Amino acid sequence: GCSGSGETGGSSSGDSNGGGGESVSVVLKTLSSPYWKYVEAGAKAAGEEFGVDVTVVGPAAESEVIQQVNMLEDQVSQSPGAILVAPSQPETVVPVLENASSSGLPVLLIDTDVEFEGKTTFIGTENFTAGQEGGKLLASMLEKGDKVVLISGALGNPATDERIKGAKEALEAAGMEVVAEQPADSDKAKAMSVMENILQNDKDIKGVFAANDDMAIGVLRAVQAENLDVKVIGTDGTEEAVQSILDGKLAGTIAQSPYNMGYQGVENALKVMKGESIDERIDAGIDIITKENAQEQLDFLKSISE
Amino acid sequence: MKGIKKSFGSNHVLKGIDLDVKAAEVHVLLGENGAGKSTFIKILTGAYEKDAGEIYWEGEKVQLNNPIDAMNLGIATIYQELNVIPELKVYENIFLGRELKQGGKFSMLDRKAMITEAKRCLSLLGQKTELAEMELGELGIGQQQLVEIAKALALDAKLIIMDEPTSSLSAQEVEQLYSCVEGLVEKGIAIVFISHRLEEIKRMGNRITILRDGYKIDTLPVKDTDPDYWIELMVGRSLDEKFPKQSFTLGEEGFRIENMLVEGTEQPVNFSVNYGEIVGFSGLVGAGRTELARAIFGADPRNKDAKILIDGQEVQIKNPRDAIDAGIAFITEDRKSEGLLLDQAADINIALANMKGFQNKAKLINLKDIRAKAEEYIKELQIRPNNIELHARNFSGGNQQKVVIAKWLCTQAKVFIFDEPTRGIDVGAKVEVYRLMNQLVENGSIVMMISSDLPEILGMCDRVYVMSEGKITANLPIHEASQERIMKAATGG
Amino acid sequence: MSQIIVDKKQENITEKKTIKTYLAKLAPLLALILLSGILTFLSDKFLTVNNLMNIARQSSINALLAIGMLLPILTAGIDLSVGSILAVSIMIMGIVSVSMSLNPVLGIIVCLAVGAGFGLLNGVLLTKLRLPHPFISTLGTQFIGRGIALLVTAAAPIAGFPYIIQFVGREFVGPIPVSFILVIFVYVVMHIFLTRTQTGRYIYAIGGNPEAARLSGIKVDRVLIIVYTISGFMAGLAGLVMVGRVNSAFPLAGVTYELDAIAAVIIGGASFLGGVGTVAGTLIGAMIIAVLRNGLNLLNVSADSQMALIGVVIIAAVYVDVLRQRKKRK
Amino acid sequence: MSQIIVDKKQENITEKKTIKTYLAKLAPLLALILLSGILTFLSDKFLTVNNLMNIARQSSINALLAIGMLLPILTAGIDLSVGSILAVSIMIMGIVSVSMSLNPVLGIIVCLAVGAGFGLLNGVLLTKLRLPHPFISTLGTQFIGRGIALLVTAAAPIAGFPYIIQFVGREFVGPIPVSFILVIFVYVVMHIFLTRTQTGRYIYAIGGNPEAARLSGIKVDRVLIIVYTISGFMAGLAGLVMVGRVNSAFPLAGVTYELDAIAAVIIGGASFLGGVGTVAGTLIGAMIIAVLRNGLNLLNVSADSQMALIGVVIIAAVYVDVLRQRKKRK
Ligand SMILES: Nc1ncnc2c1ncn2[C@@H]1O[C@H](COP(=O)(O)OP(=O)(O)OP(=O)(O)O)[C@@H](O)[C@H]1O
Ligand SMILES: Nc1ncnc2c1ncn2[C@@H]1O[C@H](COP(=O)(O)OP(=O)(O)OP(=O)(O)O)[C@@H](O)[C@H]1O
Ligand SMILES: [Mg+2]
Ligand SMILES: [Mg+2]
Repeated sequence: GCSGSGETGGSSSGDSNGGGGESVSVVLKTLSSPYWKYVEAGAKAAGEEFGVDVTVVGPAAESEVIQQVNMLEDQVSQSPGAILVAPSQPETVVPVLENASSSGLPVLLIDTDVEFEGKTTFIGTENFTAGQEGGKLLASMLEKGDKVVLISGALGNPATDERIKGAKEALEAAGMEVVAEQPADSDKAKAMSVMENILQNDKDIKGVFAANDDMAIGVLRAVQAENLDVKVIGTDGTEEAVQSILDGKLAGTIAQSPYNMGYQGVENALKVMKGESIDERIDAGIDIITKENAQEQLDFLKSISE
Repeated sequence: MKGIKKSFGSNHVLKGIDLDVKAAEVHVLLGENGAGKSTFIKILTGAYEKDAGEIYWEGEKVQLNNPIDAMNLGIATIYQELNVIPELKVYENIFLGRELKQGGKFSMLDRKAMITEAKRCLSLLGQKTELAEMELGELGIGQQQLVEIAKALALDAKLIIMDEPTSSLSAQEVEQLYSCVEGLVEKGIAIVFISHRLEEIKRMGNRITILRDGYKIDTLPVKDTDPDYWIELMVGRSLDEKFPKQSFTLGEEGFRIENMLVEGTEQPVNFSVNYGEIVGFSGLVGAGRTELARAIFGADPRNKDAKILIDGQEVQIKNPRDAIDAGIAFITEDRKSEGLLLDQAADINIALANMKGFQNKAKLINLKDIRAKAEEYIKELQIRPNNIELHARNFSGGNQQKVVIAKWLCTQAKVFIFDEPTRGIDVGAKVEVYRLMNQLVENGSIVMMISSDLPEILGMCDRVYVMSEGKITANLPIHEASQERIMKAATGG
Repeated sequence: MSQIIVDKKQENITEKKTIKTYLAKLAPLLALILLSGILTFLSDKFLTVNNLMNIARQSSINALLAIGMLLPILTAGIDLSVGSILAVSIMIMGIVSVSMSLNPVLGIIVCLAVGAGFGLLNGVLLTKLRLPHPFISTLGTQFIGRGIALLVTAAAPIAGFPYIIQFVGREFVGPIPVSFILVIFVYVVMHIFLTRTQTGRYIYAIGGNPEAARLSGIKVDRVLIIVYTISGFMAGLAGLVMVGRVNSAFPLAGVTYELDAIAAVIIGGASFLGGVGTVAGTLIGAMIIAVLRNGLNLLNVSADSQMALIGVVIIAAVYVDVLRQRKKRK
Repeated sequence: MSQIIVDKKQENITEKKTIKTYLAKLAPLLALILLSGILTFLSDKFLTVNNLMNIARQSSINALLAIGMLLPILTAGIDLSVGSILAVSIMIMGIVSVSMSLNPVLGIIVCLAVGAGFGLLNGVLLTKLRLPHPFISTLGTQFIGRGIALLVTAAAPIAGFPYIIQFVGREFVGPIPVSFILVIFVYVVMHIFLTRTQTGRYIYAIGGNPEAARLSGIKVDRVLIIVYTISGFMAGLAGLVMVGRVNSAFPLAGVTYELDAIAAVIIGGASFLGGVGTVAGTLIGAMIIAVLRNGLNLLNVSADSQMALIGVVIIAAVYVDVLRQRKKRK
């Protein structure tokens, strides 16, 4: 289920009506992962529905933090009607956003929040909360005292770090024993290797929480190879993960409704541009996806990626 | 210097050498390739650490740990291998390591002063002063050598060491160097001079020290002794003749070049070589002999209408591979940059141009054959040490040259183009190379020799082409050739 | 008399040489043994058949990339694009064999061909455009490859590969992973290629002295193109193993893998200046890295100290080699 | 008579030389002008004071890293650790001036000192341990630096720096960003350093022929240590600018920045083989990269196509230089 990447670039601004007013600029952490593609899809859908130019940009990788700030500056200097931002390193965008909002540009944050003067709203769910939910979900499948493992992303990535923190708190609160916490750089193959190694130490592991779905799937491969019954929970709710849940492999994933974030972001930006007032905090909601609701989610994902 | 010893691993190169140099003398070091001359002077300049021995300077014992110590004492050195920085200007090369500054230690460089001084040194060597501000890499190898000499002159040293400074110079520049050295000696400066050219030793040297296998054999006054005696001391036996010229009956024409344009000239070059003769190419540095050879060999681009004929058949040569396949061997003049894989074993170096010849049916290379072949050449050319696994870098200059020659012998070529084949090799080895040329001619090969060493041209060739500015200005049978006639043609007249 | 002296000297050198040769082959192995010793001491799980097979399997992707990387490094070059090439290869294989459901064998061929094709591009850019250093051409294709990998499916991963494609990365023969058998096979072939074929020797020659190589009749450009093509091919092959391991292709696969591959080659005793390096050394280099990462996981070393430790081990492993060489020279 | 012939030839060469020199300086500039022309044509936003100042500001971090990187490259080396050094420097500055609330000026000094200190470490590892190539020592410190940056605050970012620290990266003099003024100042100083001081010339000499440099009495090790220390110092300075721009320090700052810095230096006409490269060229190289990224953003080119395009432009920019050099040689 993949199409329509080419038009990402050409969608706006080329036809020189980027004169402001009627356009919304969206700056994401990256556009190189399915999760952010869903956000993009949501934003574009809203743009089409409300008849407004939506420009979605993002660096090639989440680690390109300053590149994101540059993109933000470049977008701001094109004076759009409103700007939506999902900051990779929250604090880094503050100076630019303060400048932008002080010159009257509405600034909406999505996915990841940060405090600054003149913020319009935040739409999303805290990563910490998502991690907590994941931890709770995992704990609910296990028994007190069971051994669990945490697989983090590249250390220093605030999104995955926060998820791990949340999950750890929830798991420990539920009386689970965290026997290992290792990074796998959000890389499927690395996650698999890391899990294989952890299993060398201890075959008695009952559950794993991974800070994103790619790593969860890598972990799952390692577990399956050993024919162990380990519950693996991921985060993000990608199509691949949902499919795996449906197949009875992955135990669950925490989806942060990326599509909704994009959609609601543009929707609310337009409201602000029209002078309507909106809430300072809009919860995009979390979907806890398990075997029960996986089919539904899969259908939804397929519908939006077409 | 007293009792200097040095070994590389278990290779004992210097086994206790004493040497004293007086002010205002030219002290010559003579020895076979690999005798340890360069190693010895590198210890003297602090470039190598010595294993044992003492060094005295003006009566006092000194410790030389690095080249700076030696420079501070007033020892300037021209190493055997060119030690210049191609990316820097000529004047910067001349002052490298002891730049002139406008003020104190951390002040800016005084470029003007350096350029002025550099020009003075260059003109001492009879060179155009404009050279000073050119990038060194744009000069030919001979001119680069002259810059090295200028560098030593600029140091105002009390002792100047010259390790084969003349090996890449032609007669004219060598003359300049002689008069320059004479001037230095008059000023009371001591010179240590290493050369394999006996006639220049005779002409310039005051005393001569002969080394053999890491031992000092003797120190003699130059005036009262005979070069043949030096050779005897040096190689341990007497050498019958320096140029073992053999004459063969002149055969048919085997190699012919038509309409070859050397870059930068309009007049095409035509020449031919017959079986049974050795044909020399003489000329000044930069006359275009190397360029001509490279163009023939397909190493440089050349004009389209040039023709190369072997045995009357035209051969198409677009690159060195074609040339080798057509049976041409080109023994390049700069063994380090164009000839050797310095960090690979001698046997691989020898086999390199003829890997195909060592393939078995499965297209795999037979390493044993390579080793056997290499052993054969090492014996035949008396390469020392006779270790085929030694990396090319660790052979002395002359033995490196022999490895390069072995490489080309290995291709079983028909046409041999030697470019300065005896550059930097000792008298004994030279004779071996000459014998080898004789043998090649005898066995039906075509032999051409580019050389800046006039005695060698006169002594070994049957015919000589003289080049000037990319053109052939004379074609002389050897009985008509003389130093004067060749020089006249070489300078364009 | 002098003749006798000379002979003795030479005998001596030859003798020394054989010991040297053994030592030289032992060098990176020393670092590996040292590291393994430490880990055996620290974790009783380390020296088990199971774990060793684990390491064998985990090292295979990097081992394949590293043996490809050895070639450019032998020619005094580098290939920064292997990670990206891996990604494009598997994404296109995914499109062919999953999205388009074509024959899986065709998929494998496409994967290897795309890898080799990108490598060929690297070689052609370097030699035909006469770019000054492969750092530039391969940095360029690193970006281009990654861009294409992202473009072809709009950044979506592809899962559900047929068994035949997964076979190499997934299956075992007895306790031994097929991927490791593949690695050994590839290494043996490459060893023969580099030491016993004309092109192989030419690769060393070009690294040692490109001008001398050219004047010895070696078609330098042709050999360089072969070198980068093989490197790209190995990236495709590593991709095949990766897909087998994780049963999916994703466009960010292989990010920064070039660094691990380069580290393996250099730890294995090769030189950036070209002409020096062996196949066996490279294998040991790849094993050192795999053992290190395995050990860090076994010991549950905290994530933040892992980075620093890897850095220290890279330097230490190369330093062991430096020390040995220095001793040899004494 | 022969004297005259020689004279003529040399005059010719000298004359050719001056034209060459001008051409050489024009080369990367040509690529920059070409690129800017295309962008002006494609986007009316490009050639505005506002946007140009944007570019000036955005280029400054990479420009500082690149001028530091120029020095190792001039010596035929490389510094892969600059991104990590940047990260450690700013994290420790954060701890000093935010967490511990010490004097902000002290914070700045610490930031630069940490940068220079890590550079010094690179130099010492390279020269004293005699590691075979700076690729290894700086790859090692890349990991070590990143590890330490992650360790010091357990991977947490630090925000809320005092104004004095933010000043350079944030403020303007008229429309001109202070960071760009700093860049110009640093470049002028480095130009003088490299062309007019002894150490500066030694850097070129070592790159050209290290053995000759040593035999000419240059203390090669000392110069190399200076080179890597300056490179580290520049990373610290770039960190200071970054903190000013984003008012925060985070441990993953500067990941892969070394590639942009290297690209800038090479696009600017320097050679990996050492001895060749200029300060002006490096500035132009850094500007080309900044203009390119800015242009792609202005044109809303998608991230994946951006990647591919950047790859193409890197190759093209260097190729322009190659073409020019080829013409020069004719
Ligand atoms: N770095 C080294 N490592 C090992 N052996 C070396 C090294 N340098 C020189 N040698 C050996 O030392 C011996 C003496 O070499 P040296 O260069 O001093 O000879 P030379 O008398 O200058 O000869 P030539 O006339 O050919 O220049 C040779 O056998 C050479 O192989
Ligand atoms: N690398 C170089 N760069 C620029 N000019 C060069 C270079 N090498 C040689 N030249 C010039 O090319 C011309 C021809 O040189 P060539 O080497 O062919 O002369 P030659 O007759 O072989 O002299 P030699 O006695 O030095 O071998 C000379 O003017 C020389 O200065
Ligand atoms: Mg010598
Ligand atoms: Mg010549």
